[in-house]
Amino acid sequence: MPDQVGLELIATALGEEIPGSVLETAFFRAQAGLLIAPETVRQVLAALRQSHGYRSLMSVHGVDYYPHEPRLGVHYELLDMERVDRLTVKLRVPLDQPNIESVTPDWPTANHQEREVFDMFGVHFDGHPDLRRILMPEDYEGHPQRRDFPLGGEPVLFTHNEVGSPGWTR
Amino acid sequence: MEVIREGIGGPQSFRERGLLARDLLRGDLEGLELERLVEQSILTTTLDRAVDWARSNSLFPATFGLACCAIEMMSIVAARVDVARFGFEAFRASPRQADLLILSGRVSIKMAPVVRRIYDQMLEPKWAIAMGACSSSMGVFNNYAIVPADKFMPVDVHVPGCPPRPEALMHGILKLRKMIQDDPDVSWRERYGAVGTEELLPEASPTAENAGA
Amino acid sequence: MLRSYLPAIVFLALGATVGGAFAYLNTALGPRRKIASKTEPYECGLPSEVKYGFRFGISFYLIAMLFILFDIETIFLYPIAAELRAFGAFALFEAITFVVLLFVAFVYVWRRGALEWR
Amino acid sequence: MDEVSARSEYRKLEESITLSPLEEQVASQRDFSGGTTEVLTLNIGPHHPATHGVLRLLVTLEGEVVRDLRPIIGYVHTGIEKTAEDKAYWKAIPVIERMDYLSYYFNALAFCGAVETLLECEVPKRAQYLRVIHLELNRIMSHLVWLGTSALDLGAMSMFWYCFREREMILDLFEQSSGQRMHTRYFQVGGVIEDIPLGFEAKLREFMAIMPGRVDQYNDLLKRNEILLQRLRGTCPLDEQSLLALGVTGPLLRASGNPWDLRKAAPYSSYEDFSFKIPVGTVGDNYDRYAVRVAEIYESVKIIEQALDGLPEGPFITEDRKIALPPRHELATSMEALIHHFKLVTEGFRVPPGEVYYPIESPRGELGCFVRSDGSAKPARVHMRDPSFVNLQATAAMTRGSYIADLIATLAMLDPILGGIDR
Repeated sequence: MPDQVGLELIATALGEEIPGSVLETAFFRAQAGLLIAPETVRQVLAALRQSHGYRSLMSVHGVDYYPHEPRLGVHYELLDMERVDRLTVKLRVPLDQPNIESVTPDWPTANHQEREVFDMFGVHFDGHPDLRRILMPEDYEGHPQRRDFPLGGEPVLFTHNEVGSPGWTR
Repeated sequence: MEVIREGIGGPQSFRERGLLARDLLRGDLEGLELERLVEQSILTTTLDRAVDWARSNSLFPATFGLACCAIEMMSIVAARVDVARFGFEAFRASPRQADLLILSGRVSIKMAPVVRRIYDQMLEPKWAIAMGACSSSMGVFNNYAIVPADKFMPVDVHVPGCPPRPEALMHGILKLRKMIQDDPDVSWRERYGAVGTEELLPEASPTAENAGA
Repeated sequence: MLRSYLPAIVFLALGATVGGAFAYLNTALGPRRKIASKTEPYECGLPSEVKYGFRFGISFYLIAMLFILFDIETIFLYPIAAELRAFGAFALFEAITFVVLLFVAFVYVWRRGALEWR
Repeated sequence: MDEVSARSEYRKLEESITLSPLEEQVASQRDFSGGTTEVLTLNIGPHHPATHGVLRLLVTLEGEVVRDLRPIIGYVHTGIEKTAEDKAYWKAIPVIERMDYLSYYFNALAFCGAVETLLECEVPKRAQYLRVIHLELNRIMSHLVWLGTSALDLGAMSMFWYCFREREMILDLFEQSSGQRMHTRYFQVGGVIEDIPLGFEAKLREFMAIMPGRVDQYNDLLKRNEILLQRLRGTCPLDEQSLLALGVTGPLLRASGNPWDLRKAAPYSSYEDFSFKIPVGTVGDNYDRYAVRVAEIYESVKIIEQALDGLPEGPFITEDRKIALPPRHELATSMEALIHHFKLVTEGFRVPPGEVYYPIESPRGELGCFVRSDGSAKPARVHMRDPSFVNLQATAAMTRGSYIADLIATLAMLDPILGGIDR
């Protein structure tokens, strides 16, 4: 894991290379996190690959920070196999215009994972080869993993909410 | 159906019965003893019971491995809980050659029409076992993505457990086998009194006539 | 003349009646339910998109023909093998030339590359 | 989408396939066919014996040759990540264990590891060793089920019965230590629920003595089996660079020569105490993927032996009563234990707010659990980076231009678990 100082070095280097990209750095439980501006995601990831050696993108996943704004977050887990180093690049996108640039052209592994984030959270990835729903049926309305989407399922029948005997007892 | 061979007062030892059979074949056995021997060794049944006896002992399950219960379903074919002892080990891949659908796993809303179509494409007479808590009643995942099997197809046996032990599934299959032998023609709704779950076939006439299993 | 064929005729008649009876009983006794999706082709549980006038590649036909050719060859060997002692050495040489002839055909087909799948 | 648009959608897919130009075919191989073959789009669909679960492959075929392949998943999507957000931390473990239903101990460890990092709770040494023993037993069981079903796909029927016979022995051990065959809920946040019973060690040593011999029997049956060699050797290779670009990890990556294994690279749960080797392939075709997994079973047996020999004494769960339930006998005497017990059982422990990504090495690759907590007793977001989900993207690259039989063999060697893919 890049330690506190290493993270700051990376942040400043990125700040000069792509002005205005790094908004915040978080070093929590010995894991380095980098909050970046949403529109610069492709350049930041390309820069991290070229100059800082993070050659593998392990995971792309979405997070819904419901009460706080901007609400929809996307995390990119980067990994450097030589130095066994991990870095999380995070970005936050508001609900009304959830468009960010897709990184699939540079990182083919993000193809299905971005489709899952689109399917579950509604973050739209421009430039994705075929952005369709991956887990839910094609014609499903709503994005299930948002915090305000109801969990669904049937109410479990207990004595207090059972309306008459449901007819199983013959 | 248990065949109870009540002991008639006649000779009991194997040797004597062998001699009696020899006399019968030679044709010098008459009267009461002949009556008794014939009564003892011939089974009378109806056509239905004979057909059901054959059907229930040769169910061909359709491999329908959805999720974790599929692994336990696979292990009933393995050596320890051998389903071949009862003649059910011929797991057929296509619904055309199967007459028992073991729904092993959780049925998601995207998979429900597929399960229904495969159940329709199975030839009559067909039965369905909902294996595990997820296909019987949404089990651990009471959420937006799971559909219990009863909502879209008639199920004969529900095997509880998550995943049920292979012995539990075996017990479910044997319970279904007994059910087939007892009274198969009554459709499963009358048999369980499941009022209100009549099956509305999309293509069949819209009146809620009872389409038997 | 007819008498010598009687067993064969009886055998054929019996086979036909028993086969026909089973087929008829099956449709007569078995329960039946007309559902549209039952008659549609089975494509792993999804509505099938394959159109009817579909033209398969020639390779399928080629492989099928070669299989039938060499399969018939083995069928001819059975009667010889069954009664070889009765037929004597002549039948053995007959069978060998038969197999060698077909082997030449096999080598030709093999060199022409019809066995590799395209 | 109704019938008409579905049909046209397939046609558009087919136009994108360029037929292998006929002239080149005729010139190079004295082609027999002469005619043009039509492209067939077919569903190797959700209900298919060779897809190891409800995976649907939209395959565009030209005769027997796979031209294009599009995996369509979601047929066993159970919304586990959403359900986990609605449960207390330690109640979410049974739900999370049912994600990748062949390696349930790994799901539990990834989640518990993430929560323990959030809580900064130190897991006692004995619990770490017990976890390693059960993890490696689960890895052997997962590889056995893979070997049984894959050999079945390739025609070696008897392997299925051999592998499931060994699997039953492992499940007996799981049942002895935790009471349940699958989804055992044996890992607790902070350690393990119960210490191993008395007869467990003897039975485990007996299993360890038998297992390498059994794997030798599998190798005698399969390693020089001409049919299997023809089906696996040289089929559907994929080089290391495109595997890394596709984010593939686990035995698939190691088969192509890259020895990336988190147990060695970033040791967790005291894996650094054990010495074991990482089997690595060379070419990266189906045979290497098969050989790497079978060799891993030997290594897992070695790890279990070392872990069992070096099993330290001490508590099997953390002493911190805010996280772990107090033992029963204490409830009768001390008041604090009763209060802790009540607090844990009713509301569960609260986790300081933060986000953690905890990666471990599951039998199929890197399994990382991302947990975000907002300070309450329920996780705000749980995401499982499933190795099969990412590895599945490599099937199209592997099988383009190969026969259908090779596609089936590649699917078997890919070892996808649809529960983990669809979560």
